[in-house]
Amino acid sequence: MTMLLDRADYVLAIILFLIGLYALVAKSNLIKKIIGLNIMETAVFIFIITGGLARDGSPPLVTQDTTSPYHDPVSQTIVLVGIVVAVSVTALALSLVTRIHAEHGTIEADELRGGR
Amino acid sequence: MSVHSNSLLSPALWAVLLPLAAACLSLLYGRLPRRGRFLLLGTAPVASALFAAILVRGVLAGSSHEIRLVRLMPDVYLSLRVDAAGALFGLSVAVLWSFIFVFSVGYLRDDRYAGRYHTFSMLCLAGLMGVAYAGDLITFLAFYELFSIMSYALIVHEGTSSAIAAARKYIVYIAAGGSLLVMGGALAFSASGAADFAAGGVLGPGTPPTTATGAALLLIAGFGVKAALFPLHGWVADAHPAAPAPFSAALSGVMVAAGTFGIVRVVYEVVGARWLAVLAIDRGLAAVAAFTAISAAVVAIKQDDLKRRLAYSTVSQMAYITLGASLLAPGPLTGALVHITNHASMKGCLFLCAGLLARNAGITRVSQMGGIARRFPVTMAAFTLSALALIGIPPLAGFVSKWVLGYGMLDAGAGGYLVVLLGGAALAAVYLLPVVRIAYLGEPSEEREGSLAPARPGNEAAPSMLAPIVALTAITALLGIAAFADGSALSLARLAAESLAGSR
Amino acid sequence: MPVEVWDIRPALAPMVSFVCALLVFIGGSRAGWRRFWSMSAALLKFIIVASMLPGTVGGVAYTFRFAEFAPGIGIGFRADALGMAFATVSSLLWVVATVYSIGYMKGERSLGRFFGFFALCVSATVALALAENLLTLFIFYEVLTISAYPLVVHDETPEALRAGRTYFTYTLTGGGVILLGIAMTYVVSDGVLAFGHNGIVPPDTTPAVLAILFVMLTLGFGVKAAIMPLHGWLPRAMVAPTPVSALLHAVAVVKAGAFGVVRTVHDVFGVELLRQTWLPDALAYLAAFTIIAASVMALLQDNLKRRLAYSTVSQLSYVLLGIALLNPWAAVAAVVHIANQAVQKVTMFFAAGAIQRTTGKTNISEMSGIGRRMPATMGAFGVAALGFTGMPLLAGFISKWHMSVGGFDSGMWWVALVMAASALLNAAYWFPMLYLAFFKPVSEEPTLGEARPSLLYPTLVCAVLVILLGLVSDLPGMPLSIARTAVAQAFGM
Amino acid sequence: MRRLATLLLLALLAVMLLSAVVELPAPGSPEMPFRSHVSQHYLEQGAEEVGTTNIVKAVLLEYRLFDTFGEAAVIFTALAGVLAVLPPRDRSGSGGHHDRAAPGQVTGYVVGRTVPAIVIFGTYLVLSGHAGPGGAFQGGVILGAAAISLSLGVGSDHAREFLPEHVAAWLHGAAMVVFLLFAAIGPLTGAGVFAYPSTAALPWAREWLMLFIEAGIGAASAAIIASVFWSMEGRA
Amino acid sequence: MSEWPGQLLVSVLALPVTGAALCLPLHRISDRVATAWTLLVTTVTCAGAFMVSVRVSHVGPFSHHLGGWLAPWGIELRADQFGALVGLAAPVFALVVFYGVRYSRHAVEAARRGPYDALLLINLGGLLGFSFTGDLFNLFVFMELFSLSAYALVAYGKQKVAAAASFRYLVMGAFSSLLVLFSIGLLYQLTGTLNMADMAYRLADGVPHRPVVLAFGALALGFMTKAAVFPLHLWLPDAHAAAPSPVSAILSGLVVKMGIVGLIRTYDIFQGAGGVDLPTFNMGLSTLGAIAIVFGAVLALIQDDIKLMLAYSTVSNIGYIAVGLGLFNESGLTGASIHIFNHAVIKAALFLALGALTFRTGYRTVSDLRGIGRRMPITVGALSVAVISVVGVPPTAGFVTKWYLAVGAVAAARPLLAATLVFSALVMLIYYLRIVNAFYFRPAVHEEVERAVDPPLDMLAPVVLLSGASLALGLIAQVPIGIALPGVMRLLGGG
Repeated sequence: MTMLLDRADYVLAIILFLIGLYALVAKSNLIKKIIGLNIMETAVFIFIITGGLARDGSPPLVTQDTTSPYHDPVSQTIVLVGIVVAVSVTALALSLVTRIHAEHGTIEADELRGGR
Repeated sequence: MSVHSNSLLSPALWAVLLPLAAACLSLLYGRLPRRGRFLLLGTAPVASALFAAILVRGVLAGSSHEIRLVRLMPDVYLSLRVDAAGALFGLSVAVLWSFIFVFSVGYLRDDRYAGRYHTFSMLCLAGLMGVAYAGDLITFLAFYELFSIMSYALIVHEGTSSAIAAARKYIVYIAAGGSLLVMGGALAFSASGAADFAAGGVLGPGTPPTTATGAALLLIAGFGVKAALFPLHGWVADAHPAAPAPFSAALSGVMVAAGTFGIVRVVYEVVGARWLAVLAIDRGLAAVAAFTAISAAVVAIKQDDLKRRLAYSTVSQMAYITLGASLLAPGPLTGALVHITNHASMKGCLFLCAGLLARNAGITRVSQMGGIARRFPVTMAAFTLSALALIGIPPLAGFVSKWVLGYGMLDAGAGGYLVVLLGGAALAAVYLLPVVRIAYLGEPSEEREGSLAPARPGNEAAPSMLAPIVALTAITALLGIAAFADGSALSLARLAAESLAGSR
Repeated sequence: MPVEVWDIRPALAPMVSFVCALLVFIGGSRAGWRRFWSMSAALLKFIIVASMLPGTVGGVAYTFRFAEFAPGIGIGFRADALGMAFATVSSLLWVVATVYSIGYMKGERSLGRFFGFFALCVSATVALALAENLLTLFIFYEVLTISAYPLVVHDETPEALRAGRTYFTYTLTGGGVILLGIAMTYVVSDGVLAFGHNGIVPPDTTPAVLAILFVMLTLGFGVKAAIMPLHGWLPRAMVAPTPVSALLHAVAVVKAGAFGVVRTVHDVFGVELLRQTWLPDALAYLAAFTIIAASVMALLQDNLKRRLAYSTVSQLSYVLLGIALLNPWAAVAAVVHIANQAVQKVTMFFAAGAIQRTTGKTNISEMSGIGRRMPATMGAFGVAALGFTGMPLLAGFISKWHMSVGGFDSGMWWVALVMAASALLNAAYWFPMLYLAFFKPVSEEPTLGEARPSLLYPTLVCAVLVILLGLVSDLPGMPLSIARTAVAQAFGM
Repeated sequence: MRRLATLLLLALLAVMLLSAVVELPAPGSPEMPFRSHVSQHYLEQGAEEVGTTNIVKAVLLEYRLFDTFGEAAVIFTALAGVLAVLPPRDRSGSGGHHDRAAPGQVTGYVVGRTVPAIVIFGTYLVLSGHAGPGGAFQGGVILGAAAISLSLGVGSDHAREFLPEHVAAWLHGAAMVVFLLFAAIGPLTGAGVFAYPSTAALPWAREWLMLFIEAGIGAASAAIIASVFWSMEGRA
Repeated sequence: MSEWPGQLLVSVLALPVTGAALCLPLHRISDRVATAWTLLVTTVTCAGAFMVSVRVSHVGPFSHHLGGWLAPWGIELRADQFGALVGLAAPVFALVVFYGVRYSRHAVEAARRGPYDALLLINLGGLLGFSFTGDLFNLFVFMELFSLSAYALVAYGKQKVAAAASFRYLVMGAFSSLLVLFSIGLLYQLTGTLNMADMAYRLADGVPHRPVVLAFGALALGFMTKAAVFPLHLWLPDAHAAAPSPVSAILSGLVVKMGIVGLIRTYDIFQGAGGVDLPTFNMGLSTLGAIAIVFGAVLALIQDDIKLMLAYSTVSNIGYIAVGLGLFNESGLTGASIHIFNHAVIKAALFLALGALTFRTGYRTVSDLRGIGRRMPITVGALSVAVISVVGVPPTAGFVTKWYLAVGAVAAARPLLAATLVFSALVMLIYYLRIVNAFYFRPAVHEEVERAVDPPLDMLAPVVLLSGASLALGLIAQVPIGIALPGVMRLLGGG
């Protein structure tokens, strides 16, 4: 159990990931699916960021006075780009949902599948 | 002694090619001028006869030559070779065919398909001449198959239902026989590596006995179908009555003889006398031949249809030839060979008479022949003469061959078969003489058609039909009387027997 | 072993008719154009193939390779004796068939497509014959299958389409099996697929693998060689127009299958390797069964073309039987029979086509008295029929004779029996037809005349060929001598 | 039934993930393998190689510039996608029958006061990125958010006056155009495509170029965010 | 800086994406200029990519360090053999775009034509970037690029179901991108670097096994979803069927193949990694591939809509490639890699030909398009040739793949697999027979079909060129094989 405790951050990320996945798969409303997707994305970002943080370290602004270890800049870059990607995907998804709603009048995946 | 002349001038080649040419000519039968076409077609058999005669003289003078026409396979050639036996057989075929042709002109005067008849008969002639002068087994088979299959068309010529049935039966037998021959030839070829007629037989001493037996049995059975040996003679009885008269004369005269001739070739020049003796096949063959001779004669007696009776008589006569050949001695072989020629002319004449009677008087059965001698004096005279010759009354041809055969048997130590010979002759008398008796002494039976008005002398039949009958009878007499002259058929036969059976 | 000479001609021959196919496809609508190109391509190809004949007989194998995927496999052509035997016959008959089909198809629809695929088929057949390795053979084998389909369904009737589907199902499944077989060969012989080494499969392969490989290849090719259980498609494909049935189902397509089996036995396995196994005997028994059973089936058919189809099935198994005996004589019989059967069968098909075109009759029962109406056509048919029954001095006799001698030579006496039985059966189903044609008394007078010249002359030419192949079969250029050279190479004599 | 199946699946996934994560060294612990490799180099030499104290900025704009280029492209693709899915209807037609509630007094007042502050802060973030925290995207998004709140507050018709149609069209591509020029400049100054000219040749070039890129990306993202909102607005 | 090949590589990747940005404004100015610009950029990029492939085939793989920073620090672009294969297929993309100009004018209304061209260019950039990068995170970014553009392009389909299909595609795509991102994060933490070669080197020694296996699993699963390997293919049929024909050609031909290239990159990375049991994964992959082949073939059989059938045939062909990868022997891998290229050509020919038919008659089902053969002879002829190649009948490109895979399966002693390979194609061919019959041998039903005539040259030329190529590639197969073989050897050797 102690192993899990000091890796609480990872555990949290995994739980969030699973919640998002559940929403994506089980919910039939398209918007809820997108929300689920976003939760999963945040979970992965948390996983990467916390992996890169140094224990009581400081942000990677190199100024002579700080002695403690820095947080890892590369992880943060990855997440930065990841966030932009997430935003783009969500933007496109929402526009698709808008169009589906305009055309089919419903955004429930089950009805959509039926009304091929 | 054999001269490998490849010259295309050799008479043997022409003897075969000429009828072929005539066959093609007669294809255009319809368009030929009426008068001229018989002369044109007639030249073929007559010319073949002339060529055959030249060859016979050549053989008698001691020269024999071989021609290789075309190479079928690596060591298999289409070759023609004239030896004594071949010359003899060739001559008898050609002569008989000429007379039959003359007869057929009259016989088929108003037949619609005469053209077709002549085509196929010329093809048969070509086949037979080929068989006579074949230089090796393959050529022999080629021509043998040719005339066997072509004669189908002649048997079915009349188009009557019985003709169709007979022809179908005939073709089944022939096809079966043909296959057996091919198998036997292949077996011999595979064992010996060559398929030509070698003096002492092609199968060397080293061949495994089973192969030798197989080849011998297959070949003999193959030819036996045509030679109408006992189990295989079924087709003869139906074919003769159905076929048009001139053809049945040819059929009995020479075509069945071709089968026996085949057996002679195979026995002496393919399997070889030595092997036959070793495997005891010769004795088996002799037994079968003897049995056939007797049984056929017995059956002949009961036949009411004249042609059917003559057919069975052919079967029994042919059996004598096979018997003679199977004794593996020059003596009986000579008798057998000379009997081929004699029988050809005798039986040919008989069938022509039967044909004439059937055509002019509608008489087919012996019972109808009561008192026709008055109406057909010449025909019946010829018929009687030939019948007597067949029975073996000296000095006619039949007696000569039977005498030589019998003497040969004694000489070869197979006296037992003499009984068969004499018994056969007696039976022949039993089934022929009554016909003559009825013809002369019997009163005309009422149920004969009115057409038989009281005989008007002189208009018995067209001269073209009578002439061949008379000629054949003359030949029979000549063969009998001049048998022992030096150029006669007998001397040729003795020469052939010496060359075939002498070398053992 | 023949000397390998680098030469364009083996590749040029198929290329010629491939180009012709393209040209005909493009300009197909104009009859003149179509006729000119088909004829010239057929003639040119025959000349090229014939020009290679002296070389082949002289022991030279012209080779040409291109499009090598990897070392050892790619599209390669090698005109060895066996290939030349098949190629010569196909290209010769193609010239005659082109004339015939021009006459036969006059007035039909979509002829551009017909002649295009017709030329494509021939280019595939010749390429297949001259293939240098198993892969090239398979490639053109499938091209042949595909390009034959439009010809089978040319009439576009539902029945033709059904026949086409059956044709495809059979031949393509066979193709699939062959592909697997070739892949196995490729793996087993690690990369060698070329012919000419008397066997690619290494002698030390385990018997089980050898058996699977042999079964796959022979049955794969067997489908097209119409060996008994797999022959179903051939009779149904008779729905195609007669020139197609004549050429494809008597010469090109079915012979490709038989040729494939010959290549498998001689060049993929090699005779020595097979001698120790039971496999060739099994093939021999199957082939023998097919010969007899197919002939019996032919007896029962009333439709002339279906009877011809079953007779083809039986004749094809001659080739397989000859090869399976692993004996030089029988092998010569097999190879020479490829030519003999082709010529005889094409004559019969042409005659059947002529009869159908002139009198519209297709069933034998309706054909009484046809002989007098069309004497020349029926004469040719008769010659071919006699050839099949093994009448000496005709093509059929040569193969039967060699086969029987081979049979006795290799100790399998029953082979001669099969030959005899097949001859009898052939007689049984051809002679009644001849009787019907010539001798059956027919009431009405013969009204219609002989077939059109463009149909009659090819038939007569083929009939003469049948006689020639029988008579002078031993001249240097003729199939028998090529067959003997091929067998000499295969048996390493 | 479907829910049960998904729950089962998730439980299985959870076990797998947890069992793998357990073996990872604890987060933040110094002996994490990546500490001693690339990021250590960035932290040590990053400042003087790139000339900025913000190492994340250094990585984003110098070491892994191509990723940033990709990133800008991604957001542009998003815009293109949205325009593809919801083509902008001509404003005139749809202006009339908006059923949206007219902007309330309170929101209008609050928005009026706060938007300028947001815009200033956004611009600051875009321009100061290379020194302190912040960066082009963050600034751009904030500007975009300002535009959105404006259109919520005073109605999108007024908000659009700030970003008219034809200007927006060019602005969307700003980032890409900037990168296009940047790639072109490289070969001219002998530095090769997509690379900064060497500091020796042109000492000031690196800062200016970075600033130039920052501005481009900031403007582009702002425009894109705004346009995305506007195209989806009023379409439900 | 590095010599010209590196510059070429960077510009080939940068040009299309930057060029796309200009499409939007240009289209507002004038349609003709924008189309010209798009064609120019596409042609230049594809020519550049083709030259890169040619260089790789002559000289072997080469790389370019962006910004002058050496491998682990900066991003390294690496053009290896598998990338070169995609580069070789770039001209197919150009042909599709060239074909698409007239098609889009007909199918896409003016307002959306700007984004259409932009998305196409970005997609091209994404594809090439994905194939030619040596950096894992950069790979992810380019993956996002071509995925996003693909989702949007699918939405262009005119059918009602297009938007829903695009959404479903987006969700599956996003999920797989997440998996990839998650494994990138994990791998970064395990190895400290993002450069693939460096990562492979570092993974080899002393890294905790279980997380490595998880990273491998996530990465592989992500790429398999992108490649629509059997169980994860649900999104493909609807997406490819709903999209307009040129887009379907690009999706089926190239975009789906990126998943495969990704899988090959995964092999590169986890080659030496301890704890990762490649053989069992391969066994699983080849089995999935076999199921995909049969599944794709069977489902294609029962469709009447030809586009849906072609989509299922893509699933089946991806199955072929998966089998090739799964066999992991020389023949299998060669077969798989050349099929990446062959299938791109063949499938593009099929979709474009079908597009031409729909362009002329508006129909896309077999029963509606009866009798079209006689009226559009060249297009239907090209379609038939392509059909024959996709099934793998000898002289065509498809056969070469089938030959290599069959040999590979036999060499790996898996006869059942070999049999599936061969006979499923037969099942397909028998089915395609139905189409050929319908086109050629059945009378036309609709009068649009009656009136139809071959499309104008600029649509017809690409179709004929592509189907000709599918035939020619059967003969000159050593071009793709020559490129792929060293890569395969490296992959096997490295293993």
